Amino acid sequence: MSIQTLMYIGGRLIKGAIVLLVIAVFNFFLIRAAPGDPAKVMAGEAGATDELFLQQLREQFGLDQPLYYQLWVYISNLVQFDMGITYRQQMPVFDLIMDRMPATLLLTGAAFLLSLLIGVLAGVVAAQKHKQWADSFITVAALIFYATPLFWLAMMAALFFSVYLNWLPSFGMETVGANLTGFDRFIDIMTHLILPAATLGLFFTAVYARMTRASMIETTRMDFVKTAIAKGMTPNRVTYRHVLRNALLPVVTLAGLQAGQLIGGAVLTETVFAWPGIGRLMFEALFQRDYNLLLGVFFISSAMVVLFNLITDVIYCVVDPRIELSK
Amino acid sequence: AEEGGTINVVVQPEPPSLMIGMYSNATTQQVGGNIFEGLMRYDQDLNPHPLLATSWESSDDGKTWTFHLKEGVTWHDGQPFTSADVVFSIDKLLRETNARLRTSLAHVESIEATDDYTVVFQLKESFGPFIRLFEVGTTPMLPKHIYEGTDYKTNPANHHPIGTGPFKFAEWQKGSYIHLEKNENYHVQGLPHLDDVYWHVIPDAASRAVAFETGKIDVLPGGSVENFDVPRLTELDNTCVTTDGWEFFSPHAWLWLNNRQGPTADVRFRQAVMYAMDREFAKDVLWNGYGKVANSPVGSKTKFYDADLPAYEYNPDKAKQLLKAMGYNGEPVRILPMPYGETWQRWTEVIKQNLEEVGINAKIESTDVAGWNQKVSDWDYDISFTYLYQYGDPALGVARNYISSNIAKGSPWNNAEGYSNAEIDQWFDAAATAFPDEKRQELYSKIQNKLVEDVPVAWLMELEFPTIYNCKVQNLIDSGIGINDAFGTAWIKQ
Amino acid sequence: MNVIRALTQNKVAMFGFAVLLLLSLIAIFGPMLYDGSPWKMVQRPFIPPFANDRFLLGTDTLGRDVLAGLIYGARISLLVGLVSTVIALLIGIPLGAYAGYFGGWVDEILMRFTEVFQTVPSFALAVVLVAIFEPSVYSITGAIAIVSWPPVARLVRGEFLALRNQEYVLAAKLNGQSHRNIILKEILPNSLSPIIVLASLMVATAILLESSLSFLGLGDPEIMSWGYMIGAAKTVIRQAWWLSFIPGVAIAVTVLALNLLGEGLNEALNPKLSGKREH
Amino acid sequence: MKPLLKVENLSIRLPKGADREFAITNVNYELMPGEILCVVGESGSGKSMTANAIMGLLPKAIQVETGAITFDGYDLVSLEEHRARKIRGNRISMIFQEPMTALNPLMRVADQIGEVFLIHTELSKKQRHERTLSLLKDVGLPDPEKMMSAYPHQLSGGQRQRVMIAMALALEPSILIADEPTTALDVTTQAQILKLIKELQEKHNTAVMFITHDFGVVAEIADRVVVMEKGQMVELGEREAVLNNPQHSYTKKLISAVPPLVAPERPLLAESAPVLTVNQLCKTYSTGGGWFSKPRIVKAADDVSFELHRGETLGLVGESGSGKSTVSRCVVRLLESDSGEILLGDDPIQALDAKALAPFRKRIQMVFQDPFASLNPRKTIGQIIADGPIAQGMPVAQAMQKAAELLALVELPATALDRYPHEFSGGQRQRVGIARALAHDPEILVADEAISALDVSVQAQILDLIEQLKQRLNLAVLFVVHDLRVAAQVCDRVIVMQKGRIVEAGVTKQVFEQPRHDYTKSLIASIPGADWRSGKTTGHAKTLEKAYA
Ligand SMILES: Nc1ncnc2c1ncn2[C@@H]1O[C@H](COP(=O)(O)OP(=O)(O)OP(=O)(O)O)[C@@H](O)[C@H]1O
Ligand SMILES: Nc1ncnc2c1ncn2[C@@H]1O[C@H](COP(=O)(O)OP(=O)(O)OP(=O)(O)O)[C@@H](O)[C@H]1O
Ligand SMILES: [Mg+2]
Ligand SMILES: [Mg+2]
Ligand code: NI
Repeated sequence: MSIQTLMYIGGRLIKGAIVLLVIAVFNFFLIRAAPGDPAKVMAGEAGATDELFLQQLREQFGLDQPLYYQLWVYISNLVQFDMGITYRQQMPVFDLIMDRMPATLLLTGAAFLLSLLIGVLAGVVAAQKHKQWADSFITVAALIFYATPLFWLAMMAALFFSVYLNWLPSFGMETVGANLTGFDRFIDIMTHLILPAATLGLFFTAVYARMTRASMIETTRMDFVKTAIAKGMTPNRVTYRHVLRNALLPVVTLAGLQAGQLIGGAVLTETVFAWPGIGRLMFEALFQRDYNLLLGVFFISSAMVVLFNLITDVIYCVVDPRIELSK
Repeated sequence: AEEGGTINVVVQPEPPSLMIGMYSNATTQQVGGNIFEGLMRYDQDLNPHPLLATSWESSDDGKTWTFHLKEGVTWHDGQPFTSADVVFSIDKLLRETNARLRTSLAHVESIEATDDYTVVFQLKESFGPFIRLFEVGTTPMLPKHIYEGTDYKTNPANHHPIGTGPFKFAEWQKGSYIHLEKNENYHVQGLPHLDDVYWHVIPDAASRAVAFETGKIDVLPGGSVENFDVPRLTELDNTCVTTDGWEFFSPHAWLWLNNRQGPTADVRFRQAVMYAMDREFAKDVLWNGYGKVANSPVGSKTKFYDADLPAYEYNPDKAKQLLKAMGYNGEPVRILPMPYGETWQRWTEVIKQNLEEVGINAKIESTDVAGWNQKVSDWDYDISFTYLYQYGDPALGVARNYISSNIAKGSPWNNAEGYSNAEIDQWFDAAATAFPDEKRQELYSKIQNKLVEDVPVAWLMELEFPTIYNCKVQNLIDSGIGINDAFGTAWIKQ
Repeated sequence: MNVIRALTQNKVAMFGFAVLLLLSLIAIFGPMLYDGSPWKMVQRPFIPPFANDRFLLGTDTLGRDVLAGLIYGARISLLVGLVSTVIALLIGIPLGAYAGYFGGWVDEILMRFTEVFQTVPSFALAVVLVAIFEPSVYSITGAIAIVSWPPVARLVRGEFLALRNQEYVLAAKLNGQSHRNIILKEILPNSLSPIIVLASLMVATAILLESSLSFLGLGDPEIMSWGYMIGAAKTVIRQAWWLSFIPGVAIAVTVLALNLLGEGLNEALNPKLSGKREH
Repeated sequence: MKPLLKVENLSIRLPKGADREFAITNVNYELMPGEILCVVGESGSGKSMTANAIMGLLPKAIQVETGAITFDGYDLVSLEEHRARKIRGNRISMIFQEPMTALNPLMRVADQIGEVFLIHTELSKKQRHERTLSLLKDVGLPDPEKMMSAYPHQLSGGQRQRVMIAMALALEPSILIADEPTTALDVTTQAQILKLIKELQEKHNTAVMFITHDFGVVAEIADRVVVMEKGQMVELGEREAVLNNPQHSYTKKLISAVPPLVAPERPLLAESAPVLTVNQLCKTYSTGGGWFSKPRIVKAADDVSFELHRGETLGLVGESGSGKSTVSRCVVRLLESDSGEILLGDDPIQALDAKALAPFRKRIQMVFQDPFASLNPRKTIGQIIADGPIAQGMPVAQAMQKAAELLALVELPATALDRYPHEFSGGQRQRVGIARALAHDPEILVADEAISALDVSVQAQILDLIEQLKQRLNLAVLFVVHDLRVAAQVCDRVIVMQKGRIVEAGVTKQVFEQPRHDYTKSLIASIPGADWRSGKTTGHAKTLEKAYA
């Protein structure tokens, strides 16, 4: 890696950090706008409470301080990579999020790779068989998946594959208490992964298929493809060596944007399939008014977006020599 | 009974902590109840039985209570359990952290350990419910040697709780499961039978049902699947269902009616609400026929319930008459649903429909748990759902919602409706300390009659949360607190 | 105009259009013909579809008419979809237009601002916004708009960047026309095609988003929507799968129709795709 | 001699909805070994179609209706695809017009050339590398070793076209088809490429089919010429015969539209105060600078000074990227200059803000290059013309009245007022552009490549119109152009620019006949077919010149 690339990445990271800081402040105020506070929620769950108890909790959480002071404390801790303590679990927010991160990464990663792979493949096939029945089939299927609500699909999938067919587990990440190790555990996790990853991935498969198809068709009209044909290449070779690589560029951009968003966007799937990821963590933190945790999840998932965007740009620069990492 | 085996139970929502003394969330109690123990257990008629206390006696005036502790009990870390732990737990730790107990402890003059295995409570006056204070949820025994002199809330042991119960804490995969394992040194010979208990976190109700069906889960504690799923699940092979184990709590559902302002301040309006509601329909459709329409502030399983109270039948015409008499002019009335799942949401819709049919202009205002807490405790509502536990005795679980000294902003669990009646205050006061029980009954009957007439809140139902479980699990529920008690005597038929 | 001709010749797009038209008619006039509230408990619960002549699609968990719910739901889905898209456009277009037209530091500031909204995971943000401002048709519409305007801003900015150096824009500058005029009369009309296409797809996404929020229990409790129907039926999916299936299909068909129309518009409005080369 | 390639009775049908039924009808010609056959004709006449048919590159929707293309005993029209593939790139190869897009942007130059060997030969990797390298040397690319690993975007247009040629000639094909390979290039680069093709063709005895619309190019390299018009082959003959003695009226019209390369005597203008004075104008672009990287800096205008008088046409010439557009845009204040002075009459305008500038806008107006991009497609012609005066405060009715008059002035029917730009041809649109510029009654007209997007015959009309208007309205015209033949005809004085600097300025005739600066000399020497229809040719050409003037 050249010094320039490193400098570029450094610059991007600094810019990203500024954006993240703005997001943190924005979220801080946003969340405080919500009615109720964590003390109330915890007291509420306890089923009985008095002012004294609430006061104790607020003091413990530092919520009795003025708002600007809380913000100051939060931000100054944040810049030292300290995201505070969760109110409920009394654990460092970062640890809790990192506890959940592998599950989320596994789910979203699997869904992402699966959808990218299948989507691009389907898109290529559709573009090659342009205006034939295979094309229509793929286009229609992609459209339907694109238009179907994710949570609904998830419910139907669970109903069908877990309940009627009893092929796949319908919740959780692994069979708890089975104490599996090594390969068995891997297989166990994989069978749990299939349904959520497939439903989460279907939508994106549709997106990538549509995009790849359109991009392929457009690239096929480009001059250099004519050059390639004029060299006497076989259509397959033209497609894979010349068209596909060029056609994938916009897909890469989109995929990069979505990879980041996926992390925080898997709430629905995680809810339906009881997947212990950070999407659900966020959802719970929200209703428990666990400010630090909620802010932490938002911060981490936003940071992921920044990171993935950067990675996309670097990848883009690798696959497209025209782009220089400078702008 | 057969030894060994694992039991898989659903826990929802995931508890914030297992430290039962500091967190009184339902699920903290469910899981923590296996790790910790109280001095006594209560059967389904709410009679006390020995556990960590082998025996107890009171003076004739009911003011001095002496407890004899079991000898040879050890904490999970091997330390012996003694009277010092009892005094520390109740007088120090719980007095500071447990709001509900703190109120009751106001009646207690002093707590003393006279020797290693004897504790004496000196009360200010006779306090009727005193003997029902010692189940694990209210008064768990906590290890003095670990907590004394520390900041209780941040003590590292909170993450690895140490009790005297039949099961020890093993592992907690946040977001997935909590694993408890057999306490080999349990102080009751031959117990527990089970090797492991797994509490599974499954946030979606439908997934919980599926998990039970697919055999991944053995026990669905009451309320952990949506009511609509209950009939279907109970019809499955090998599935048992029971409504036992809620006697101590006897959850009582009602509508807060804001007595301070708006139409709900008018007693005729409140009575109209009672007549307008088709509570039998709700019971049948939403609760599958489980439970009982409530006609009194006191639950029928709670002590001192009066069975001869007048009942409010479903009678829309009467409701309309009452509204007309008060001159209700269609002023909008906000309903705050309880954000605790589908059934409550549906129930809100049903009530709204009922109210609209008699001409009440009802609007649902949706909010989440925090918002609900906030609004109810700030008295910013017209009508709101709730349900509360009765803890076996009106003095513990009923009086708090009607006495005017409990009108205080900031809590949704006190007299949030703002009902204020000096007579009622006085009667409740007298009833708590009256001695013996006949005197108390007399006072509580008076109270019930008066409240039913005034309708400070609109009682809905005495709820029953059926526990659904795989029939191979034996002896699952053997006390008045049901699942909240340990699975110490439970076993699995192979 | 030949755009309309191109569109009418596109059978698939016309199909989408017809479906939408039908849905709109149902949304507008359905409630008038179908009197009474969809919340009314009219029969015993769980009547399956086609079992009762009066309640063609059966009844739900509380004995409410499913068909009535579907009809009223169409109204809210389309309304939320349309209104939130319009709001998103009202935020996104001026922002993108200013950024793209003026460039420089204006662009830098506006785009950093946009980036903030793009970086926060959008569904999560929508959930938080609705939860915080309490579910109502206003907060839901607003939240959807807030999470969906950044792509509009980016698109408009891109268009403006590309068009601001077009010779006809330069000519307008030489004419001494004001920035406002140039933005509104010269550039905006010419960047409208991709905006229209994007908007049609945004309506689709908004409908999905609304239903997702309702599904999570973040719907307006006063208003019957398809997402609410699925959310309310999810607990009885085993006893009465059709209760979630029917509104699910309704959403899918609506979103599909919007997509078909959007693609048709794209083909008709985008000269690159319609095969007409301008040179 | 036996012809290498025979095109017989070739007709190609176009899909429904196209401009006409057949792209080409009944085309017949032969290609001899070692000859250069030029195919000329205006845009859309079917030149590319013929070439594509030979290569088998016709789009799916377009079918050969009748006829045969015989090569080496095969009929290329009916040949199976897998056999045709063996011929393509091997025995017959092709170069395209657009060097910018004809190469795969993601592949290194060496790989793209090497691919030809990979497909058609059994050469090893090392051999392929060597052959590629020697090819790059053959086409005269500087530093061929380095070029091997370059990506297309790192090369200039001319270099890319050389790569294309190297690729096409890799397997020493019998036939090279070149579809307008130099149209997108600068004159100087074009001259080099033409020379290169000619050299290589002679060296390998390749037959070349060269498609162009530029008769200068024909004059430069052709052995024989085919002229096409609307899909018909209207003339076929030896170069000399076609150029100097065209038979068909269409050929005559085309040739007469080519401006001769002689600057006519022009009356010297009377001395007058300049309407526009530019002093030491500088403009530097810096692009691509990030937080840490150095920006690319281009001095697009470097110390540019000149004057413009009433009734005068001042030509601004130079190759692409020399800064012509930059200067003209600075002058009309579409671009902010970095330093220097711009005076309209006596008023300095380069420092005025938008408000103060408004009254001066009317005095200097511009005609743009692209007749398609310079008219807002969503406005009627009337609106387009009237918008300016309205913006300057003229009442709407009066402005529309004026627009109608202007339409008459540029010889468009009054009915055009309510129609939209897409309903007009390129030449008509350019007239609208001129009318718009005149709507303000300007003193100065800046025309940046105002004719280069048009066909030759239309070019002549527009030039004629500008000349007329200039005379009638006593305008000063700053005429930016890269076609020196045009400059020679219409300019009173010319300024030659190179890399942002003025290298030479003077009276047109003098600059063309006695260029002083080396750059000017090379520029003039690069004009294709310079000998044809210059002062040095036959009497016949002279008569044509008269016809043109
Ligand atoms: N893909 C196509 N579909 C329909 N018509 C086409 C297509 N390509 C070309 N044509 C038409 O075929 C005719 C001949 O086109 P061709 O490209 O051969 O012209 P040309 O002489 O090469 O013009 P130019 O100088 O602009 O390259 C034109 O009328 C053109 O509009
Ligand atoms: N907006 C811009 N940003 C950066 N560089 C530019 C910009 N516009 C022009 N340039 C550069 O400035 C130089 C002069 O460009 P200009 O357009 O003035 O040339 P030109 O003589 O008009 O060329 P052509 O004949 O191709 O129109 C070129 O090197 C060009 O790349
Ligand atoms: Mg051509
Ligand atoms: Mg230029
Ligand atoms: Ni036993």
